[in-house]
Amino acid sequence: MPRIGVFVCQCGNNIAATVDTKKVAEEMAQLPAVVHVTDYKFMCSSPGQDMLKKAIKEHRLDSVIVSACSPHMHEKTFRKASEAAGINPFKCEITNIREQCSWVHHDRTKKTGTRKSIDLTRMTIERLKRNKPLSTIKIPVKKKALVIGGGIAGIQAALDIADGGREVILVEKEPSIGGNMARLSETFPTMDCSQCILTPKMVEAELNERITLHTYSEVESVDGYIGNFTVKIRKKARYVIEELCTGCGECIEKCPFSAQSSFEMGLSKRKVIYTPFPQSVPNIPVIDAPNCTKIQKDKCGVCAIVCGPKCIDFKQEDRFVTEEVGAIIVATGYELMPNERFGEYGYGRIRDVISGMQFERLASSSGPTGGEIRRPSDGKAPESVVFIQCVGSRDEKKGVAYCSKVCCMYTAKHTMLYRHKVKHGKAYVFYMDIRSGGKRYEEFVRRAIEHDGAMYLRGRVSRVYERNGKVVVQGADTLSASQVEIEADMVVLATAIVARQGADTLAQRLGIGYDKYKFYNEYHPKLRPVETVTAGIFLAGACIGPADIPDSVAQGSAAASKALGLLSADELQREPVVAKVNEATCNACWDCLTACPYSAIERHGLKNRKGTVVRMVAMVNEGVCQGCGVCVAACRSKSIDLNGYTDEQVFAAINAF
Amino acid sequence: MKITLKKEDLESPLISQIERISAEDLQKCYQCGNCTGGCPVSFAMEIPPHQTMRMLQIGRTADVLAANSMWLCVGCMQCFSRCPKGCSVANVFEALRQLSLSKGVDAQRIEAMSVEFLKKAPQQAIVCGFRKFVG
Amino acid sequence: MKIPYYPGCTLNTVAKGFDESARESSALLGIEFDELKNWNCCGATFPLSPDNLIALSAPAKVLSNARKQGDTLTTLCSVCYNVLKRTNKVIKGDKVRRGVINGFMGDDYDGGVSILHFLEVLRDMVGFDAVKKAVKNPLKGIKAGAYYGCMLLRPFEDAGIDDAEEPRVLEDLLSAIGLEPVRFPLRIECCGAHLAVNKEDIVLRLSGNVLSSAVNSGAELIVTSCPLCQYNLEKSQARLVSEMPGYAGVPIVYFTQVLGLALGQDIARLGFDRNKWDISPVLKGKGILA
Amino acid sequence: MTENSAIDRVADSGEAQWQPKIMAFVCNWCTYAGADLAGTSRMEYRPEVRIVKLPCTGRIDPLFIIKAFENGADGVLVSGCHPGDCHYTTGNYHARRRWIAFKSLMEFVGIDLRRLQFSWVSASEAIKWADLINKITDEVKALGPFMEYKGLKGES
Repeated sequence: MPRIGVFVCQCGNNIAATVDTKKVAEEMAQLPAVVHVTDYKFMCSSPGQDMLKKAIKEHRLDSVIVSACSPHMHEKTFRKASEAAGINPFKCEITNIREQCSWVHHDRTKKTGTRKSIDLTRMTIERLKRNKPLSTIKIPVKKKALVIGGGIAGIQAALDIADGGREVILVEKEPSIGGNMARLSETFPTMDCSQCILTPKMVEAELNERITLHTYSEVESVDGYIGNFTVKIRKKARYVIEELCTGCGECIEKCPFSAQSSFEMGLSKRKVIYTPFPQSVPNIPVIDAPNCTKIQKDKCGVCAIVCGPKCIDFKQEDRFVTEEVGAIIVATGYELMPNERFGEYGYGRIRDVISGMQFERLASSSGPTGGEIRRPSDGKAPESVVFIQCVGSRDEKKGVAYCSKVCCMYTAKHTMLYRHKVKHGKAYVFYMDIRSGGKRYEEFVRRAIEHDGAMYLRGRVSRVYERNGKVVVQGADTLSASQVEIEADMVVLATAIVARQGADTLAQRLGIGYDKYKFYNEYHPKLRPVETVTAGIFLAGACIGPADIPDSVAQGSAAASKALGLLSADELQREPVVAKVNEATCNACWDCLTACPYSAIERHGLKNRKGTVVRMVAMVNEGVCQGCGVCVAACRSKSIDLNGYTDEQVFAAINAF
Repeated sequence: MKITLKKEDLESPLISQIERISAEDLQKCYQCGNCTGGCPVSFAMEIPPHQTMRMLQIGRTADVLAANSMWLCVGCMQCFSRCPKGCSVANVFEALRQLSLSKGVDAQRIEAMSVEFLKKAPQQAIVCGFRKFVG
Repeated sequence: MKIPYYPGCTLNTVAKGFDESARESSALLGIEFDELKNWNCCGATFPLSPDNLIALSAPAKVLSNARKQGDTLTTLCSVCYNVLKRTNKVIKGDKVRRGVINGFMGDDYDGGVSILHFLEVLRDMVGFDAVKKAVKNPLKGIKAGAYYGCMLLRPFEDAGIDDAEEPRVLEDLLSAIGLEPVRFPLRIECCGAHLAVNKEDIVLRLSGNVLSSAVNSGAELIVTSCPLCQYNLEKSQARLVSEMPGYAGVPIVYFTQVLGLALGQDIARLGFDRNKWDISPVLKGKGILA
Repeated sequence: MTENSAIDRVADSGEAQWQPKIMAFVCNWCTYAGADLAGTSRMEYRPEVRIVKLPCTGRIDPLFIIKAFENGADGVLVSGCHPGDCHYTTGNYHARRRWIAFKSLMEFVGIDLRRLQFSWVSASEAIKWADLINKITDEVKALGPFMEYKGLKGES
């Protein structure tokens, strides 16, 4: 016979006003197995807790019930107290007689509240009688983190984790880390050069002995669970042996062939063996196989001849490395919506219509024009440039419904850069709303308008076409309610930011959620902004949604601190509310396998003495199981049960009803 | 110019009638001006397309019905084809035309048209013209 | 190949040249126009108020008649094409409206006819390669500007025969018959359409812009697919010529006329005499016409 | 005490009129929290409901519901997170599928489905919760005590 103590809380008047706590206690005293009852003003106060502990000792209680507020409030408190007094925390149950009784039934005669409290407490007692002592589950933690994506968010996260004393694997799919930020010229609102502030961090990441870089690599598969992920990484064939390459650049120098540079957004060419940009990290070239005559038709091979350390290997194939990590940070960033989708703007057909990112390259001192603004068609400095915002953004019909967040700011920046570089040039901006929320952002935009003479027109552009060497922009200025036509030399499109191609595939590999635009879902958009619903996987940067550099860096650091918190423990503790299989009755129908949302159930072979498998049964991985109980309800042979919510407990509660 | 906004104007039956006839949701328009930018005849309109939408949003049906805009819209559908919100101002103009024609005032007196024109012009122009301008 | 064909009012009168040249040239491609029996006017404009079903009864009548003659219906006039195609979409896609219209006309048309523009027939059924092969007399060296106007392209969802911003079907046809297409910027802008009735000044301005856009892009010939565009362009060109000394104007022709010419049809049978601007100087200039 | 029939209840509850017993199976993350919110915002609703908290509606075994009726429930309510909002990502979909099958079974055996209701209530939908409880209580009250099942039980 268990020895149960019942403690009814008055919660000042919160409960006592509509519930006769004394009567509840007395009623409970009548029940078998209840050996001690009492009611008290504030059970959660330290005197209240002491009372509980004392009672447990005095009356040798093996389980206790506190009828008080919602378990979401004080379950932990009382379980801790009980544990302190020497009984298993899971032998302490809470009855909710405040939120779901005294506060919602205003009967001042206390009849209603009291009767309901009695019922509820009785149900809990019956349940509690069947509670098994449980001990928290301990999971070992691999003290290493994986960061997917070597843009500014990923670099920041990797550096912070390394500084926190943990090992980091940084995976980047391009030949160099740096991401989109490496393409930018200056950055708003401070106007400091992007490369100048980024490259030191890139170098730091390369030199930091706790960071392992895998560039030109992609995450192939992810297995395991929080604290214990196994990640398979594909290192794409570089045709250059990384270990040997000194980065002398001789091969690039001598390579006779060239192809469009994707880093320069097609504004210039690069050699077929190349590094994306001069400050690439690592400074190890890659051979662009589809364009390499040696690899395609076994002609040339100059690079191999001139390479001193003999590190060119035309036969190289993709390699795979496997890493064991405890936490994963996803920072895969963004890309831009293809402008060709907007035929009316003539991108790809009219040479002097370019994208905002291309303008960044034109303005960048390391770009194809050495930082001079020259239009692609004839290389002349444009006398007038029209900037069109919201190309694809806020466009439910052809584009995306959301606002891309950064375009207003970088367009203002573009007009300034242009004005500074082409003194007599005139910049026109078509905008719908100027969204300059952010520290010193609005001032920045006003500067572009008031000081650098950018002409802002509130309206969209309907059509862009060529007329004798000029680019005619036909739009509207809604504020003057008139149609506007501008004969410009160049047009710059502020294209919508979209999630990376394949963002969904990666999400499926990781088991994290994404929205209809393929941006990754936060656990909670406000309160848990860098966590995912999958424990141990965190997010940073524009893979969550359009973000500027400060946002991305902040999120990188936030995700890093979350990861560090996880990696700082030697083992994780989690509530023992997990499913357990009765191997004796499991008939291996695997319904539970298909039902489980976390694939926490595995096929497990029962072996005989000789070690040969005699029977297959389901086995729950306590590390992965989240305790939803779907498998329990799905099991035909009633061979799975859920700790803390066993069939026995639930039926007992129902029976007591 | 000062206007005093009144709930009666903003939610006048006339407004809902226009929405009903045109099957357009006036509130969808966020005034980007793409329609005015692309409209072949907005240069000649007293109230250009996007402003027409705005006027209706703030319940100024009288001004809109008084303007020449609706009679100039040829229904080339350029506004609709480029509207990021998928609105068709052309439909709204059609609704306005029907409202005023239903008052029995034609925008074009047939007898005022030259015989020479009626002889030479493509039937489709005449038929279409009558249907747009004559109640 | 025999295809059900709907001429529409204008092609029966002022735009006879369009109709004749189409019949003549298609004959050379082995296509016979099977003119719709007792057809009526399509209404010349698609009602922009979805509830105005009465305005759909005329085109609906045309369609249900066409149903008796086959499951496709080919038009030449862009406007007829636009009106019929959109009406058909309504009848096909909207049970309720279909019911009302059929009830009104004591009919039971299901929307089963698919509306084709002759350009679609050439592109999708004959194929421009086949056209190219059939060319006897390629119109080499003539820069031609293809003018689409509105009704072939918009609204794309309901009646577009090609990309709404960057169409190419006409250009492809022109190069198939040896012409040198010039893609002039305003080729998808409006000509002024029925404003011809009472806003001549506006029509002049719109069509004028189209013309100058074409001519400035080097067009020696403008090709249209709609009688109203043809009319408006010619009318404003007449004005331009009278006002701009030194500007003689360029021939404005239907695509079917140049098609017939290239296929080797006798120029006299292609209704060129109905066009305001004689094409022969251009042809002679290039040595295509003796 | 564990199994008191409707009649006893009328007796021991000092009320003139019979009150129904409603059993609610709710998930811990949405509906339970929603019910808590109703409390913190001091809404008032009918007191006849007794809640059984489970981690997820996906945990609900149809037997629970049968058991509840067997033990004198006059109405049963099942409520959890809205589709797509499940704390366990897909648990409530399992619940929904089971529910659809189970409901028709109950209908087949002749249980008035007004006694057996299913609804999505999120953690923020306190009002919806209160209304829901009032609705089902009143409906069940109108139906009167649920004796049929006990009839069945008697026979077996």
